[in-house]
Amino acid sequence: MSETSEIVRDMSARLFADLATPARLYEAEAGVWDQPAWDRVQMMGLPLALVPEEAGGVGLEAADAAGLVASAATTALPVPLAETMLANRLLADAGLPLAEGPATLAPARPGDRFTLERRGAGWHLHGGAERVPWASIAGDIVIVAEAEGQVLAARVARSDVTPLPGRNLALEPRDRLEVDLELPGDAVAPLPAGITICHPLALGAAFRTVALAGAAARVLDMTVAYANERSQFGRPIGKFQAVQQSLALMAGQVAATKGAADLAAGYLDAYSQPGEADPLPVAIGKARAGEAAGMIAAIAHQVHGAIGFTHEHALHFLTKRLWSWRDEFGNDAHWQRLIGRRMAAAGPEGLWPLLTTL
Amino acid sequence: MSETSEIVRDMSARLFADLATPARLYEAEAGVWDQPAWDRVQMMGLPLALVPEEAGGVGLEAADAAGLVASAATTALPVPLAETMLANRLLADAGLPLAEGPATLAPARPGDRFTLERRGAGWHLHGGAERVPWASIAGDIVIVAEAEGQVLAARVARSDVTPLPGRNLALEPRDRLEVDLELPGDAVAPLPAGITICHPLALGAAFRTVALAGAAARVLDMTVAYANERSQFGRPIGKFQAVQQSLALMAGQVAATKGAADLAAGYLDAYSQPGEADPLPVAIGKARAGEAAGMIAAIAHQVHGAIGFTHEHALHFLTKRLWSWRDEFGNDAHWQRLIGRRMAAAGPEGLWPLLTTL
Amino acid sequence: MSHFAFPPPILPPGADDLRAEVREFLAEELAGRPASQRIKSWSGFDADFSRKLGQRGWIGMTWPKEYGGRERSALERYIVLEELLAAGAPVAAHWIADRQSGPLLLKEGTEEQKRHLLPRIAAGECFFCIGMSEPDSGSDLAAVRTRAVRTQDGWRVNGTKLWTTYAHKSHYMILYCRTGGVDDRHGGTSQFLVDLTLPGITIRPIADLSGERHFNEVVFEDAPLPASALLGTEGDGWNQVMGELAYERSGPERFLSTFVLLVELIRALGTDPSDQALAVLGRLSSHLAVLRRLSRSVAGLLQEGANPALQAALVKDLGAIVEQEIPELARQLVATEPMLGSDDIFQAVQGYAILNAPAFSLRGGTREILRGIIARGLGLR
Amino acid sequence: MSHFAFPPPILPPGADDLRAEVREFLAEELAGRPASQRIKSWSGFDADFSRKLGQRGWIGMTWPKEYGGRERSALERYIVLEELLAAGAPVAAHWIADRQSGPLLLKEGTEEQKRHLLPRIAAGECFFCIGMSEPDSGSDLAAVRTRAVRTQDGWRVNGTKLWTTYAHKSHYMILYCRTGGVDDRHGGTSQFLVDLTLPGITIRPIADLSGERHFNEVVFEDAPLPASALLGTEGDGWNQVMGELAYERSGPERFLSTFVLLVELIRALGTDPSDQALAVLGRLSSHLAVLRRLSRSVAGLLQEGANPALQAALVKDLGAIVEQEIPELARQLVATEPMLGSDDIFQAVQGYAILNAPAFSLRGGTREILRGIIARGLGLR
Repeated sequence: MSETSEIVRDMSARLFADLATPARLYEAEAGVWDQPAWDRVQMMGLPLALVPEEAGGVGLEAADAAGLVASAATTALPVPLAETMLANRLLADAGLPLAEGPATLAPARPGDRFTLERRGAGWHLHGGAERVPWASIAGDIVIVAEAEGQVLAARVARSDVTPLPGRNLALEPRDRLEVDLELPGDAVAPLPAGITICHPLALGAAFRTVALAGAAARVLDMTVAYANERSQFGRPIGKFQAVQQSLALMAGQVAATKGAADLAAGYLDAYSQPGEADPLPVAIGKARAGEAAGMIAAIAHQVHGAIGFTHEHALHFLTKRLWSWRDEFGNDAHWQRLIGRRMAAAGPEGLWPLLTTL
Repeated sequence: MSETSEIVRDMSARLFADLATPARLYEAEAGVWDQPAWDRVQMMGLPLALVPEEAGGVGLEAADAAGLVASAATTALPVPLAETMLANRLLADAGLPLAEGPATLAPARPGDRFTLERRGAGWHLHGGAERVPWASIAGDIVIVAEAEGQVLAARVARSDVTPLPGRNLALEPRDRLEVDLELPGDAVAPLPAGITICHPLALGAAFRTVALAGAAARVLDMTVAYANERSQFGRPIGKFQAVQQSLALMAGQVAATKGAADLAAGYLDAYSQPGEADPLPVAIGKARAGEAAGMIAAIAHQVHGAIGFTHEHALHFLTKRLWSWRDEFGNDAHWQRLIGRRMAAAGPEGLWPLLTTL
Repeated sequence: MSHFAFPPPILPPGADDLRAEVREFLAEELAGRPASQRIKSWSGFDADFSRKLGQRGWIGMTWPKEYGGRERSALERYIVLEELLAAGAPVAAHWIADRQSGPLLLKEGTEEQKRHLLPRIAAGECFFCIGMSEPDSGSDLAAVRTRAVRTQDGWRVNGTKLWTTYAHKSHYMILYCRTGGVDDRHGGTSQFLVDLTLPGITIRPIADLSGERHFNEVVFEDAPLPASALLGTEGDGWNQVMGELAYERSGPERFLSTFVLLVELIRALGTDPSDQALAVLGRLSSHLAVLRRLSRSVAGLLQEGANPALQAALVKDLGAIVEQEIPELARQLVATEPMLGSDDIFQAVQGYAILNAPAFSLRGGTREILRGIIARGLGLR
Repeated sequence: MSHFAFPPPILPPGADDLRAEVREFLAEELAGRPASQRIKSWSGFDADFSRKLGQRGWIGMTWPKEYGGRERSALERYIVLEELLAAGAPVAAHWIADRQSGPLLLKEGTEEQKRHLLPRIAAGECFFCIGMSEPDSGSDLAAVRTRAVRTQDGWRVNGTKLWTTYAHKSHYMILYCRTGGVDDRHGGTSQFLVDLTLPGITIRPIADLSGERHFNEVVFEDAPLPASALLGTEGDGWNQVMGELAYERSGPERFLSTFVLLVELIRALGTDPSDQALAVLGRLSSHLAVLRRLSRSVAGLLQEGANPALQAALVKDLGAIVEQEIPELARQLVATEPMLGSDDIFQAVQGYAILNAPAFSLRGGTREILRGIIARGLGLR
């Protein structure tokens, strides 16, 4: 990590912590969009983290950008930082103008598809996607679709579509998008060779994995702190062997999310290399972190007891994100099956060689 | 339970405990057939427990017969008591002569099938079965097959077949049976209406469930006793909260095997009633007890530590049976899928009504 | 051999008729109630529904007729309970009174208390809550600090109770508090029957993580109780509370909390589920069927006057595991992003289940406490 | 924030060549070795194989050349280890010496001890065992009772060591025993380098539950050790032992013990597995890939001289879970009745895995002890 990225990391961490106060998190849950928070995040240039410098971005390495996403996740900051980073990266990859405000990408769910067809000098974009994150807030939505044997990015202004609002369990916007639009020729451009139609799903899954790891680490911290603080039967509950064993188990799962996040974030670098972008590391990361998320949330609530179950205590801001994010951009079962197909195809003799490429 | 059955139960329990000494269990593992033990069991009439009095048997209720099987299982007594009880019951149901010594039944594995065809005054029996328990020891083997729209029992003398020896993890005989035999007309007879071709599998699964419950209860006893006895860090390990929590979890699984055994044993009564013999209670019992068995064995070994891992300590006689029996007469996955099909067929509105018939 | 027995439950005569009658009643009463409401299970509160149940004689069923009961067996009551839960009926209003407070009154109450309250409970018109936990006393009940002090004509109570479910909709609270010295951890406590309309009592609802308000903080500030509010024997609170626990721990509510989700899962899977789905359905059904067997067995033991405390704890522990597993397994089979209030029923039901599942191994004694009780029951020294 | 870091492992230069070289070697050496043998993983003992490995320079790889090492990096050594384990190579003969005894000698040994032993270990010709546990001291190492008493020209040892893996096939034991008072639980212990051919030492193999004889009881009856047998500092045994643990806990042997079964499972499932099988394969692969990442990260930390004790414990705990899960999940997918020595390879491999899996969470510190260490590492007070 360069010195610059260290400065960016530390400043961002402080910024996220300042912005994500309980009061603002409650407001966000009530449906209020935190424009001031977004403005601060944007002022630091974070939405451009993944855009190369020559394209007008910050050009952070994937690992460093992932670090920012993880850091924001530890605070449950209710803005589409990961989505906008990815949308801008897609726009840069396609040579399209970057987004000026919050942005997002679609499709975000396995199986959702859009179709693009040339119409005169422009394009016709058609299709639908469920659970597009922050679509109702984003200024721009980057939609990836196939046409003419290529994978293309289309830049759609949210003002041209009407997302149907939905929420995840953490009450973050997850909206339905129905699109039937004529787009000018310069709103659509091909993505680099080697990128497949699964790319937006893999990108989103990579950053959800990273975010799960961030939230998981924070939940562990909160739970350890609570166990040291809260007394029952005359001593801190962290002195009880049963609680210690549970927290150790939880720490193992948190460690696994760290390893998972590392693997997944690698995709963001790897797909820039020539050759087909292999989503296997993302699949592994998202599957493993998604599996861990539920166990981590369960142990955190078990140790916190009734207090963690209240809306007043901050734990739920994080556990609700663990429960939500594990299902977004493909749940663990989806990615497990994909990994399983790869392993089965590799066969008994190919399993180990495949694992050691990771 | 009648007074007579109580006497039978108590006498049998004492007998099993007397017979199943470590020395004889080691011999049995080495492949020695414990004829003296079998003679004592037979002398008490136990192999005829499930045969109605009018057919020359003891006519115990299913629950009481199951109690004997569970009781023998707690001692790991290496004789085919359950198999002989069931074989004799099948023979009695078909009106065929009872077995004079140890006996068994086949097929014992889902998917294994025999064919019966009439040949003149007699029958031609053909087919194969894997993992038939004690086939190499049994004097008689009762083979169930379909012919002419009926489910029939065929009484085959072991001297007429050559089982290929195999062993389960507890080193009990589990043998391959290839049959291609002419049988006299009076060696084959139909079983009562309502019995399906899955009957031997269900019977075996019912008694394996019962045996799992017996072995599980004994493993819990041994483990609790060991935890109270063994000291580490200056106190009995049973005083450590982590050990207590594990044993509580284990006790829950043991309780589940008890409920499972009760349900499964009910099949032995139920199929005597008019109407189709429904294996659902057996499926539920075997699935649940089979699932519990692995967890029980794992916790027992975890608490016993290295000592439980030695051949000298008696724990393995029981845990190896837990690991073996859970896979016999259909493993939990087999029965779970069967239950699943029934539940799916019942549908959302039929699930609860179906569960409450149990 | 064998530290605990689960004798087979005996089916009461007329069981099938009773079950059919309850099903018919529920089919009518719950006709318009969507699964997203029914998933609330015994957290669903509906005073009207409770009153109708009372009219049918299905509250306080086992109590003596002279107190409004029907003198039916524990296993008949069991049938009614499990039918209510499986259907996702809103039973919260009367649940505590029927399960705990009524039996406690029957056992410990004065004749006046019994005559005054039991018939109203059985009619589904009088609701109770339990004032047990406090800010610094969750699992550690002996650490209660709320205190009742004798006055000339009764008691004066000060302190704070927390996590009091539906206090804001209940008529009475069974208050557990200190009446003796703090040194006597167990001996110095008593139970009181508290009319929640009395002055000096403030009830503040607390939102839970899904935004619902079942919990309350109940603050007592010099709240005056009449002498007749003492329930049972002064100083015997700890023992009385422990006696309630077997009732609280072994019922079908300990494993059916997410049953409505399982039903919706079967609906979502359709008529030809994958092998994986079949195995999961089969596995969960085997757990529920066995739990039901064990739980009915405990009901039978209670009926016979036995003390199946160990068995009840085992049922609750196993039950919480399966209740919590259902949403986790459901998400392996049906890809959904859960959302409260969604039009997609599965999404909505799954959302509710995920958010509420953590409570299943906290309420009524945490998993760790419960396993400690089981360990002692096993004879671990 | 975050109590433990797992920095991404840095791939050593030439890693791919080394890996290819090892694979080629293994393909040849293990050609005739069936999966039923390969499932023994690092319990498989073959002195010839170890000598061949030594000849290739793959034992003691990271040690200084002057002691027979190759001065290669920890991550290069990691590549060799994981390739050996994944292939099910019989590595038990040299495993302990390479992993623990050699590094201990390097750190604590005298120049004479190092010159005498390290080159022979690296050549794959000198095998070690660990004399740690005793009949009354399993997890509680401080309770050892075996005692070495100073004599005129060295030490005299009395006591019994238990569960000493492959003592009967080893040349040396690293003995952990008491040299000081019993009151000083930790301070009064030391380590010795014991030539197992000395008089007064009786080695008795103990069969395990699968009938194999890896374990031993080693009885010391006035066994005379030379003064030069002391390893490290007298009275410093406890600290020396604790220092070994990170080496012992984080290696690929902590999650690959049943890898051969996973390979056979894929073979048994064929080319078109069910959705359920795909999900299980995917899940297990995700666990192994992540564990491998974490474990290599710890190797990198060790290389840098960090003390990743917490991370190592986490890897071992997670690793044991997945090693134990593989046979349990395999049986859900492929119906088999396991049998040792069966001609059906899957049946045989599964049988071995089932019988040996319980040891994975006992050896090298029980799961409970390990989780206690993790809890302390997390800062639980």
